[in-house]
Amino acid sequence: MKYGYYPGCSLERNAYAYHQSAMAVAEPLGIDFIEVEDWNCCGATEYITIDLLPAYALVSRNLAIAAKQEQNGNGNQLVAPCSACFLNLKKADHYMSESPELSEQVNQALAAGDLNYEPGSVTVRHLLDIIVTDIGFNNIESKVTKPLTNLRIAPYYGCLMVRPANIESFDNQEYPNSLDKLMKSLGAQVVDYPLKAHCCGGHMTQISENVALGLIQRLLKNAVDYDADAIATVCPMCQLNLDAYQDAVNKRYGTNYRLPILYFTQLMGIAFGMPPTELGFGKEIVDAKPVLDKIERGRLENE
Amino acid sequence: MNEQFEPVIVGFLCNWCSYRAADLAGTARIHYAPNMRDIRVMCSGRVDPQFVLKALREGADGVMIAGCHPGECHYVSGNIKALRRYILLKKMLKQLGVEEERVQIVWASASEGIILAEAVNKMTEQIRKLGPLDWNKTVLGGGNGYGKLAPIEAEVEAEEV
Amino acid sequence: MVTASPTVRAQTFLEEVVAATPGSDPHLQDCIQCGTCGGSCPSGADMDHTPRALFAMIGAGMKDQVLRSNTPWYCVSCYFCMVRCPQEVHITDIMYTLKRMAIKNGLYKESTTPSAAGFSETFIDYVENYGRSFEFGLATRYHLRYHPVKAVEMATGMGFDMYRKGRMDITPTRIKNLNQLKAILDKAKEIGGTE
Amino acid sequence: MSEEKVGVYICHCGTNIAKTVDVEEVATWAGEQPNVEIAREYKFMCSSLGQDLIEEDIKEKGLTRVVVSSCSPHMHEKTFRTACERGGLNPFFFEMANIREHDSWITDDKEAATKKAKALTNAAIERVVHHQPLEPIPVEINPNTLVVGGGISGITAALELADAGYHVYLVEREPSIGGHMAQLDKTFPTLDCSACILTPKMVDVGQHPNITLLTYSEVEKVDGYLGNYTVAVRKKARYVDEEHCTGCGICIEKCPFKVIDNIFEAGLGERKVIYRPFPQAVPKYPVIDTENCVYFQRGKCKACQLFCPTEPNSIDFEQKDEIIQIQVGNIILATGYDLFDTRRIPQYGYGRLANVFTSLEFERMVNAAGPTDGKILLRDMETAPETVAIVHCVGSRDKNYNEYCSKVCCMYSLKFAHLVHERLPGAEVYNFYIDMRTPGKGYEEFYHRLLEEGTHFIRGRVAEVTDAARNPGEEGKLIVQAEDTLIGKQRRIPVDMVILSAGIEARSDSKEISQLFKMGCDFDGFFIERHPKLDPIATMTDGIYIAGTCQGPKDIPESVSQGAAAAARVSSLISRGTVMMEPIRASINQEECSGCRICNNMCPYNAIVFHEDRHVSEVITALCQGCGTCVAACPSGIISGAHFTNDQVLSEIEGILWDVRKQPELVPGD
Repeated sequence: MKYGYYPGCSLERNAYAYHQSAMAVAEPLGIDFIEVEDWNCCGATEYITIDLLPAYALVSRNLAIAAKQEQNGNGNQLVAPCSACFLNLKKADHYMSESPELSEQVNQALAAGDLNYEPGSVTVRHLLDIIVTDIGFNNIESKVTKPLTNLRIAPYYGCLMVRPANIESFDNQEYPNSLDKLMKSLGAQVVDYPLKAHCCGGHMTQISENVALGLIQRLLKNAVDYDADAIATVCPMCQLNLDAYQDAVNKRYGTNYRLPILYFTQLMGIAFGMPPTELGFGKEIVDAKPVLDKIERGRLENE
Repeated sequence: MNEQFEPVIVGFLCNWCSYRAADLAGTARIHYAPNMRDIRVMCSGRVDPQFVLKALREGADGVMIAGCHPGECHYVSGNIKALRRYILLKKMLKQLGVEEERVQIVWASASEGIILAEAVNKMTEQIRKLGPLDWNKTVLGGGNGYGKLAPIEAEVEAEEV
Repeated sequence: MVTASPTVRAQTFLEEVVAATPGSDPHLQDCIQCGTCGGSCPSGADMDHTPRALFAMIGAGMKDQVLRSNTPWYCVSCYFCMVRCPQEVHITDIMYTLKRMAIKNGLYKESTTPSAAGFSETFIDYVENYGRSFEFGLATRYHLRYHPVKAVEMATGMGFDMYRKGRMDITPTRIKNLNQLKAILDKAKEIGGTE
Repeated sequence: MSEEKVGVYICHCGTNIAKTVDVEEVATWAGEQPNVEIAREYKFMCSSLGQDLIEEDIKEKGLTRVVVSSCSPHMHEKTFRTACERGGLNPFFFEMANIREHDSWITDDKEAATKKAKALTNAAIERVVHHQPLEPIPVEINPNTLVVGGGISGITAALELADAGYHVYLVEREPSIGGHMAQLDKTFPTLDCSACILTPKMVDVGQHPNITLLTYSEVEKVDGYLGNYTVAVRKKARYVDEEHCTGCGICIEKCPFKVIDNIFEAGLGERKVIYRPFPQAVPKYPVIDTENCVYFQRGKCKACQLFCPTEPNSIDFEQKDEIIQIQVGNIILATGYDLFDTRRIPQYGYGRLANVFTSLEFERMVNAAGPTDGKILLRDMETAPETVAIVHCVGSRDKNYNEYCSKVCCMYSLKFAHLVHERLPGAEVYNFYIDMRTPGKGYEEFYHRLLEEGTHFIRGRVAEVTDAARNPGEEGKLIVQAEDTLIGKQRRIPVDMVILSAGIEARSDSKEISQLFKMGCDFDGFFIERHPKLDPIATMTDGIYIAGTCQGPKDIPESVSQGAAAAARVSSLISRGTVMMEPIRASINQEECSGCRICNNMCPYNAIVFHEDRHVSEVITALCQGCGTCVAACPSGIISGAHFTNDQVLSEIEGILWDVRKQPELVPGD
């Protein structure tokens, strides 16, 4: 199956592990990603803060290019692994189709770059969506060679993938469970903890560490209360906040959380029997070694 | 009054929902375009395609058929039959070169005066843009309206069986 | 709207906010003051006004107080309020609108989070000049400007970790067709858009 | 041109019409139209003087047709028809033009309004000359009535009619009548025990000579029209012979199997597999739940039959559903409501967090006859809560679920708070509300009473209920998070028990029911009344009435009054014996009918029969409701719809286009 692919800035560097593991698991699942030619930043949560129209023009440049690119009949679907990128792309398309005025103005701007975007001509989807919906759990189970037995995983959805309300979502917006199911199909034990779709703090880590660390601490505490071995994420921003700020949280709250934060694609890769090095392991700040060991132990017990 | 073209729309309103909706719109003093002149029928299902054609032939610029919402018809399903005829009628008018905005079907329950009013406003605007419908020119002047007219009317009835 | 002759009068603050928010209708005027947003907000505790209160103030035309509020700047954009709002008010979108207005009116500086806008500004500065965001530069430049102490921490502590793990670039990547992007953005700014 | 002499009367309706329509001009203009003998304008045509005007002109000027341009025919058609009758004219020689609701009230543009008034008046003039004399059709009213639904509304309606001496068939889906009220403990605001006031009425129904009670039964088919409905009722097999069963209950006692009772006990308690929903059930006969009966599933057991003391044995495993045909003149629908399914709001945690309860579960819990004997306990069924949160507006006032206010939740939530105070002295109670809605006799006073009882009222809709503790005080508790909008701050209240005050929803199958009875139901699924203010009891279908929560959220007193009102409406019809129906009916010209049968399946009332012998179709006037669908469908145009004939409508079209009318060139089909 062929899809357009919009990596987004994070996946180039800080979330390279996400990109690497996504590519690795795509192969056996028969997913073929075609990267959007010379894509640009989606503006994250920042550009829209300064100026509306340029923010939409910024996002739409990517949509316009993706629309031109040939996706071999797959309904021109564009996959974004980063939840923020996913939402920005999807939202721009949604509001442009909802308000012709906006669409017209954006296209005036695009015209300056000899581009044009017809709202609705690209279907924006999150990486998790295509994996659970298009590929399907049976398909995934059939690829599992090293089930994640004994591993207690806390699936973490964050916000931007399943919300907002006025745009239809592929999963429940309050209490999603697609990632739960995915992790189960990898043989892991899934931790059903209440905060699985609550906020990681987003860019608050930069604006007000007070607020951000509070939010991060809530999540870590909740996952640990339900004794999770690791958290599985679907978004670079979530991963960064939970992983890189864990130390700061421990300092601030006198805790000593050591909870590895992994991309769901990394865990898929492990379950598919791929070597950790090819899945970007080692780039996480909180060491994931214990997790890998536990999987190994679980496998040996089973044999 | 100013120079802008004021279309004449003939409305066929069903006695139970849309006519009462129009009553309500009035009672609520909702102001809307006075261009729709309404004829009361017991049910939108009573609207015979020849009524619509006659209205258009004899000077109306548009025709609105209004009934109860599907599933709420006072006569169970008259509105659905009206809808079926309407769809076929549109096909025919299209071939005759009559713009499709000129014949519209609207659902308005007795409590939806506002919906009827808005529909009339919208339709009036649309037809104002289209300009007058000169049947004799558009349809007959355009020639061989006849050829098409006959078979399709047969189709309209055939569908009823 | 169904009315023969609409009476002409000055735009209210509420109408201003609605007009500056993307999409067909953000339903701001439908707020029933139930507080679901304020109750759902993860950072609500730190806001000087809850979103609900802010909407009441918008309705009352208290433009200055609203644009001085830190509420929009504390919005983490989690969309919980928007999913739960019983009146389908596009709360998160409206928060962004208020931020834009605050910046335009230069009032955000008087909120308790003057640096927030600065972060966004630094961010888009990179986006406009490279076409991609640049975390390292962003973090250091922003912090040097607003919390120097933090900048040092960044460089030594977490920032260093990130660098060591190969998760942070020292040099930004630039897109090939930057001129095209610039042209588009300039045009967009020129049109000005819905605001 | 015809010989008719038309009298035209333009009404000022005070200034209602005259201020936007130039009535004088319309009158003068009308006077010049063909066939018009006389055209007048008058302040109030509906006044006795206005009516006299018509009467005199008919007599003196020999008018043969009358047109009045004034308000909506739904307002005064009858008035003017009778005026014509008094003048010695057939009432159907009258036509009305609506130049108020449809003209003077919808615009300020005098010129346009006057033009439209002329068009509408002219349409009436051209139409009326084609009118034919018609006689209203007398319809006999069958004195029997069908009441669907045995809740408090249905019970009230049934008893009112039965006491008036008329026979009633009361059909109830469940094995016993009583409805939701039977599940409640206390009723607000008087706090009298629900069962104590309901049971006597249930018993009356069970024993009333004029009531045929059909429980565990459902209406399957409805044919006919006002005065003469034929209804098919499916009486589901109980597997208990009502002839001989004494309701001693030994079979229930001896039945070895228990299941969770999801209906009456709201899943909180158990019942036997052969059961009676509750001790005071009417009728007293039990029912076998075949899905869970070991005999029906595996062919073993028969304990109930073994121990049944009656002679002959009342347990009948062979019993089959039976279809009962009943003839009635009127039908009252009192089908009640469904409770909002709180699982639909995941953030409130019902089904995930053990100690989150629905309002119905709590009602059963506080009910002395309920699963906990009236004790308020947590899900472990041992511990009593020390703090209780009551969440208002669950599934109500929310566009994601139901936009409307369910009306009763505020009051029953207050009742819950009171019951907690009463049963668990010292327990803390928090009511989270958006707006406190207590309109009703003694309701606001009840609210004040709760304030005095020390209930904590927090004005803010609950955002979420969670067990994710943030600080020590929250460990092991349910935390209710909301904005206290009166303080403007977010609050987290740790509690032991959360009660979700679920809203009222239309029955999940209300759309099918409404179609079964050929009447409307609105977007939310509630049945549509004839008029929201002046006729909330009747429906758009003659002879079908609605009572209670099937029409919209209501509390008990309201449901009772609607039940009684519906009964009153029906009995007035019955006492009249016959009613006159508009003679708007279709008829087929037997000579010219080609027998194509297109009209046959057009008719929603199966009023058209096909005579194989003569190869023609015929309309049974008694069944025809006059919609005219068949008239429109007839390819040879030989079905005529009285008072809406083709030439009447066609000439109306000509008339309405008076100012723009073009002479059409010849086109096939003219």
